[in-house]
Amino acid sequence: MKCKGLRDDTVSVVIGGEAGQGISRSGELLGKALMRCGFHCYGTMDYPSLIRGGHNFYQLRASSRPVYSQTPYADVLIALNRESVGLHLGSMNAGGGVIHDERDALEEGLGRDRGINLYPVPLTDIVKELGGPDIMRNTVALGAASALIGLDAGTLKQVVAETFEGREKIIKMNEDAIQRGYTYVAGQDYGFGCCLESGERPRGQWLTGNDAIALGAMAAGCKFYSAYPMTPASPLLHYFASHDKAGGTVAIQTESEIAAAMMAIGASYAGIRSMTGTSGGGFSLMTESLSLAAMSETPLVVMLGQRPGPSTGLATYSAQGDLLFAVYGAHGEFQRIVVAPGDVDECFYLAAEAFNLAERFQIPVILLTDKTLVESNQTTDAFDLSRVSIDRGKLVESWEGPGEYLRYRDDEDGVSPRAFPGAEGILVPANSNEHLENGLSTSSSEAVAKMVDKRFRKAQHIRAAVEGLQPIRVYGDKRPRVTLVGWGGTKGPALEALGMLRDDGVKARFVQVVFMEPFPGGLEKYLKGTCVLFEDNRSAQLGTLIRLNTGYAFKHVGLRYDGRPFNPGEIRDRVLEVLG
Amino acid sequence: MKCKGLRDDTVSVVIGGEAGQGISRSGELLGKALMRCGFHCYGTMDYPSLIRGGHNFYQLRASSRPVYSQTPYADVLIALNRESVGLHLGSMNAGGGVIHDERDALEEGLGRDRGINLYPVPLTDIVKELGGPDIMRNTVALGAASALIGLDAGTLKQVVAETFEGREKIIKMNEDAIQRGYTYVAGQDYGFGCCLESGERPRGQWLTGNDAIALGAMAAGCKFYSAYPMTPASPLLHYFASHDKAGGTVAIQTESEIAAAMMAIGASYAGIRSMTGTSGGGFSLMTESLSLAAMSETPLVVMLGQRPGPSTGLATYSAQGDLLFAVYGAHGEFQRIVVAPGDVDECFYLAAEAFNLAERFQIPVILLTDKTLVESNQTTDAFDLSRVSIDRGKLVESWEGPGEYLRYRDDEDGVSPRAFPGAEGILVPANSNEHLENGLSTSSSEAVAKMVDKRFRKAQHIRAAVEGLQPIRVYGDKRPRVTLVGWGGTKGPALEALGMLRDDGVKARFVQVVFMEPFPGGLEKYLKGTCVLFEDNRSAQLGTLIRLNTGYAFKHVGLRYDGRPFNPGEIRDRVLEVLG
Amino acid sequence: MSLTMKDLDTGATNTWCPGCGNFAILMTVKQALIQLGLNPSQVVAVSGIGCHGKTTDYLKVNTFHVIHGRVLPAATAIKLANHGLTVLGFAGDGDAFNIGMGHFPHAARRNVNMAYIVHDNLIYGLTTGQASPTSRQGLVTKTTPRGSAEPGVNPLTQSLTGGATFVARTFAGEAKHMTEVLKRAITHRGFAVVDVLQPCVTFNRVNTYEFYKQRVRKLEEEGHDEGDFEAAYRRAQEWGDVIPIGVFYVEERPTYEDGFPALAGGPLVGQPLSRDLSGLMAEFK
Amino acid sequence: MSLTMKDLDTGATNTWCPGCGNFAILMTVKQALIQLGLNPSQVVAVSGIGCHGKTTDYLKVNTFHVIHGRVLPAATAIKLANHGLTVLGFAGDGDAFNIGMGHFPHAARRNVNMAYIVHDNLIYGLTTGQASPTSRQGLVTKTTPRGSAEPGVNPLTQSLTGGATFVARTFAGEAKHMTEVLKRAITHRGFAVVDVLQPCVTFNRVNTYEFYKQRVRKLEEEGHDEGDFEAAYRRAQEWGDVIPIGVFYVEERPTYEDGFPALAGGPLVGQPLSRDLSGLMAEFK
Ligand SMILES: Cc1ncc(C[n+]2csc(CCOP(=O)(O)OP(=O)(O)O)c2C)c(N)n1
Ligand SMILES: Cc1ncc(C[n+]2csc(CCOP(=O)(O)OP(=O)(O)O)c2C)c(N)n1
Ligand code: SF4
Ligand code: SF4
Ligand SMILES: [Mg+2]
Ligand SMILES: [Mg+2]
Repeated sequence: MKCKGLRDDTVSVVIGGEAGQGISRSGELLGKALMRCGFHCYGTMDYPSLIRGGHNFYQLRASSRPVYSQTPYADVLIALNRESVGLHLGSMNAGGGVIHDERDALEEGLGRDRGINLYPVPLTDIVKELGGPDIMRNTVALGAASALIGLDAGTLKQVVAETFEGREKIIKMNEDAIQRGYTYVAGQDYGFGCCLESGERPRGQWLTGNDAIALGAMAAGCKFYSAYPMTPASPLLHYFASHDKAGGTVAIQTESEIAAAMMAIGASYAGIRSMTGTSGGGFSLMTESLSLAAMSETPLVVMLGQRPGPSTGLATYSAQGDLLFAVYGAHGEFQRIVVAPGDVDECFYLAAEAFNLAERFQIPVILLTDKTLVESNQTTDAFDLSRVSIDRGKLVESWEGPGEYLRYRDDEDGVSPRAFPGAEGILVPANSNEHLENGLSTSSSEAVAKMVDKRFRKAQHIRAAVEGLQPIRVYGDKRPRVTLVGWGGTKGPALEALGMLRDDGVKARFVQVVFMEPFPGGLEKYLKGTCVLFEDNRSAQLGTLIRLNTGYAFKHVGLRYDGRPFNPGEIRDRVLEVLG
Repeated sequence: MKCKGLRDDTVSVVIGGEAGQGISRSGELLGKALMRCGFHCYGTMDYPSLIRGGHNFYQLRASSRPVYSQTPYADVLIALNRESVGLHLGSMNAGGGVIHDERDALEEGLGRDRGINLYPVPLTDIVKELGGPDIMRNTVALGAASALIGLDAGTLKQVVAETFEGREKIIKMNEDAIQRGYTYVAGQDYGFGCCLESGERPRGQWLTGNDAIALGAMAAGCKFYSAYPMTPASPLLHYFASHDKAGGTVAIQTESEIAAAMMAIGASYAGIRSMTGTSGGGFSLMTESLSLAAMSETPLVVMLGQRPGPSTGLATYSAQGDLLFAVYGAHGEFQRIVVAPGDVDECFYLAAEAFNLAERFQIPVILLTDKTLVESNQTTDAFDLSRVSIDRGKLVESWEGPGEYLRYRDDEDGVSPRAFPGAEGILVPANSNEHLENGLSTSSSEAVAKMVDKRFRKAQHIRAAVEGLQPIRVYGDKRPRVTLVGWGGTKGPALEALGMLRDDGVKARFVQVVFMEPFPGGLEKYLKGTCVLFEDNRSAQLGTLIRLNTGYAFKHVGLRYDGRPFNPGEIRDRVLEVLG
Repeated sequence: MSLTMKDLDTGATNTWCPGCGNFAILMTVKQALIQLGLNPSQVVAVSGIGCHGKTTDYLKVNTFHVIHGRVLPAATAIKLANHGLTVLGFAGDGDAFNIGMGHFPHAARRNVNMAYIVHDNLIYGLTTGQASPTSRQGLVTKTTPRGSAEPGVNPLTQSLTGGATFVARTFAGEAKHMTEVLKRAITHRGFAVVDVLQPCVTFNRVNTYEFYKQRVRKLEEEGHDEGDFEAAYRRAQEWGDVIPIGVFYVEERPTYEDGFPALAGGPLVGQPLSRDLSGLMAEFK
Repeated sequence: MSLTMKDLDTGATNTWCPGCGNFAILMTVKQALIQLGLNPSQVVAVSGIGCHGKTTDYLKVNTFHVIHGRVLPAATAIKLANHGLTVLGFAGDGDAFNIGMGHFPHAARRNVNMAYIVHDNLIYGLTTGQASPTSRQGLVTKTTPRGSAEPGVNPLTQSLTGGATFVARTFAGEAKHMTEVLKRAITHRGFAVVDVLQPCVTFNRVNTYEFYKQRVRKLEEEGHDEGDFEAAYRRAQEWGDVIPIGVFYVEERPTYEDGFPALAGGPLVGQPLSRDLSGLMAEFK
């Protein structure tokens, strides 16, 4: 397996065009084909909040070593319209090539000064000849790009065929489209500078953070997903809706986020592992229910996919601006867990674990993600299902006594025996009012304080559980000159930056905070020497939590708050700047 | 003016009975009468969430010096039912007296061992004779109590007459009831140990925190109050609804808290000073709108009256558990002000100021209170209206240019010129999406970052404004041995505790944090020596903010989280315990 | 061994005002459960916040006292999670038609298989007497000092328009009528709305027992056709000297749970958590 | 000098899909404003979130692009704050009848004096094609892979039941009809609902221009009596080979602003902020 890009050891393909041209689909197919050929890939989509027109682009990077993020550079540009050429030419690597529709008749020699070559392909004409729909232009372009970068057309064809499974005519047409594009470029012998040589062992899987969370939930036995559509969480709903038969699950598009949260709580009360997902605006609407889950001690898992706010903000972009809201949102005081995965693996394993935590402690667990993480594709090894175990905590199925069943029994660890309605001989109360051990409402001073204390006694056990889950993860050099700190979707570019810094001769490490609440102990020991905090927000919210929990105040930060994820180079540059 | 209680320089009257017996009304009338006679008073009501029955009690304290809170002790108990005697006898001061219905036929000598005297009064019989409704028993009892503590019956009669203004028959009946109760007791010459001698200068006013906030809003020119009923904020809605004609205001009981917040925002956009009010559960529902106010830069004032959570919790009790939620609640990052008054004066002046702050900075301002503060009555000097000024900030009424009107102009101070729809030649946009200076939606990287920066540039000006409003207030000894720290409704008992500590020979001061966000500078200088933090919550949330902002971690705290306010004695005891 | 009233009593002290219509509702609900021979452990009662919401403190079945206005989504999910259970929702008029209004037509069109019992006192009880969405025009309350200006929400026409498959009204002063209506609602397969005229003796001095006694007329005594939507809608609009009570409309339609393949094999809660994921994982390979 | 279409154009690049029914709605709204001779500075447009919501980016009047589902409370307050303004609300079907449903019957019964224009494409457009509450049974979407199971919400019967005083439906493929209906809605004194059948050419492949062209029938050509509630309700239920469009129902009733004494003297926004507080303060003395 070999991979040589024009700039480094990755090959980067950008597919640009209008919304509605099937750009995201194309990028995902190409990535899957590359994975099948043994490459590590990362793919992400940049799109504004509109359905047709505008400018979208997908960036795909492939390499023989793991890739964790996008970069601003492209070796190959697949330009599905003229505009894309203008927008992306400036960030192409020298030696790069633009595959575009012959019909666009680009100005001769465009980009030549920067060593960029134009590779016109009769995209429209081929589609016309094949009698396919306009959108098939991108399939032709994919074939052309494969030829350019040395990717085997057969794999691509097979991936496409699987996607259209059962629709033979469409499959045939697409295969032809790929072949035509491939042949057209292969015949030209452009002598393109990128080189990809397939490896033996195909990668395990190619999926988004949302996909991984959905699978993690399935693995954990989640059987109920209720949500109201909201970018970037909608794909979770689509996944559950389209896999309800296969997964044996109930998926509901609710009338609002309030209903979504309340349904998840209702299902959980009735004994089902359930989940809801949303973004910041929807999470705002869920906070009252979150508080109910806490008071009634009903387990609840919420996926909060961040995007830039406040308010509607930038609906289709990325941010990390809801951290403190996730930690402190909702009225009253209660225990919760906020966990922020940083790649697709963590999305899977932590989503699965979220259900155990929610049930063991009978509390809400918030899976805090961001658009970059949940909507971007990554290759990774097949998930290891043996690493997923199911622990439902203190469940009782029948009641021997002593006395009547006490749903809110004042147990030493703060966690009371949980039963489900329908169990013979047990009646299960749940109450939003403060209550006695038997669930009946109370306002007695002593009973109230006792119940508050009971719930708070969970804290130490939750903390212990979290500490056992590697809440802080460290990557890179053991004796670093500089420590990078970050979380969530910033992990990918930070890891890429570590490699760049290594090449620059700078020993660096990246400290990822995975659990935000309860805040893990021991971070202090990494906050030595020069430290730089990177977050996709304006006010360095992880910095706030770190200051609060360790007393450490960052002198150096790198913040991005225009809705775009960091580029690894920006992180590297900022680190070098700090190092002086 | 003189006031001698059985225990100290205050006279404490408890009125106990069932919900529906008019207990709160009685307490307030008695307090008003005492105020008219020149006394300082404090009155608070303890009641569970039910309408009839159960046990309610009102505690009224009066003195010739200011009183700031309830205590657990009573000199006089007006027991409107038997149960009240049992419940309150144990906390009566030696020498105290119980006024009760003769018909209750209490066991002879009850309480005599503790020096308590029973004063039976034919409450029911008198009411029957007068032909009044059952609820008039408490009026008879008020007359009886007046005689006992030496209060002039005339003042009480007048207060009652004003309350029933226009309903002559009812007035007459109540006056008779008072007189009969008064005469009955005065005739017995009990030689009761309390002594109240009216002073010359009557106090200014007797009102609750809610009353003061309503007046503050009125003084500030608030003309629109939209809310959904929720304890303890409902009285604000009742006030606005019943004074809409007199105040020239619009009051709306909305269909939900979401509608309440959205209406307040709509009115504000249209140029009206508006307000909404709620408690934690309703505030949860408002967070999405809060974020809209921030993004659209629409001024918004929200009164958040805290009660114990999570969830429905203890609907009619008090807490300070929503502080961090008020500071960090709602998605996305934005500037806000959270201000927590601690007595009725602060309720008035800070409510009025909230409107200036909201309009000057075009941000949400949260007036954070608690049940104890907003539902308890206090006497205070008449509000000084000359201290209330109206500053609407950067308003424009017409547009000269240059160029077209830019609602979100990138001004140096971050605050853009605000206009109202209807102004000739100006079209006013407001947008929940990220936007350009002219208000049109954008997702351009540069435009987004620029607009985020614009809004964040307000921060320093907000901070400066807050620093000018005495965000930290210090009471008590200048060279203290111990510093008490607290906020909101805890101020009253803390101030009382200062007095007790002085009597104990302990020099102490109380540091009140009034503004929570932005957190005021300079608190460090008070956090020297022994400091004890008092909060009505379980997790010392002000402590969290202090740690975050100053690095100071409290070694000593006093927390109460059973829904009841602190008693001054508890604070004193905790301080003495800490001092060892 | 058959159930008694006492078996359904939690022992909690009842804090409703003496004379409140809620007592009769609670009693008839218990009677209905007994007469239907239901096992309390197979019944779930979900209640909102308000005086009505205390029902779950007094009724000894499985209970979830949720938050204000959210009975329906919680109850919907409980039913889907375990459709073997009998699900009862108890809501107030404010709970159901103000803050909870957003859920109502959706539960109706989904035909969620449950009984939704609205304690309709035309007022906010627990928050001490503000106007409710069903308050009639002119009702003086703490928030409508000059009388409520808007026409009230009509729970029945809302139910009909929303698509409820069982629409009824009864009166807390008519225990037998109420029991019969509740029994039918509970056994109806689909979304059954029962609007109960419930006098609030403390805050609503207009819509009293007397008020209703003089006005209620039983549909079943007037030859009403329960299958006739138009007639149901017409009669549901009546509110004056005559206030019809009874079952206005009944329809059979697939229920919400019928649409989920995962439920075909029995209640979701009974199915094992672990499953073979290979098929799902293969999609990403 | 009279207004032109261009004057009402903000200059923002329009990002609706080519062929989207929203273009026609935008155009006819502009035409209606022009034909009514309204001054843009006296008009406020409030929009929700969705494709429809972009209307406020394209219509040069005062605008408030609020959050999803919250057009009505914002618009209600704007009207009360300054009842001299003409207030238009633009909502999507999801915006209006899912997340925003809780506000709808209340705006209707209050008879808020505004026009509420629902861009009813029977689908979620902006979020790329999920079912909407008005999606017809059987519509296959991203969230209903086997077709939508529930009957859709009917905006017209909901409006009638809620108490709207002007209830109409029009079709984005009939520009003239739409303009006339919109003009009447805008000038109607009270809550005017206009349900616009708006083809979403990208995600709803069933309810297309063709679909509607074959089915719409104009009520005004069929002798419909706008004052007849029952007839309106009956015709509003029709959805099959015939889909009636036009004005279903009109009623005169006091509007919401009529009930507030503070507005009697003119718009609230024009009244001075300071006032004599002595009367209010005296109550506490
Ligand atoms: C989110 C929220 N808002 C407000 C409240 C306060 N609240 C409690 S009950 C109630 C209304 C009671 O009226 P209704 O639903 O008719 O019930 P009733 O008391 O009349 O039975 C309100 C507003 C609350 N608990 N939660
Ligand atoms: C609270 C909240 N939840 C979800 C969303 C995401 N969202 C944006 S538009 C939309 C629905 C669009 O459907 P519709 O209202 O019918 O408008 P259309 O796009 O079809 O015009 C949703 C769910 C949001 N913006 N806010
Ligand atoms: S306030 Fe009304 S509804 Fe509530 S318990 Fe009393 S009588 Fe019943
Ligand atoms: S997605 Fe549908 S509604 Fe949205 S712009 Fe495109 S065609 Fe119009
Ligand atoms: Mg009610
Ligand atoms: Mg739509």
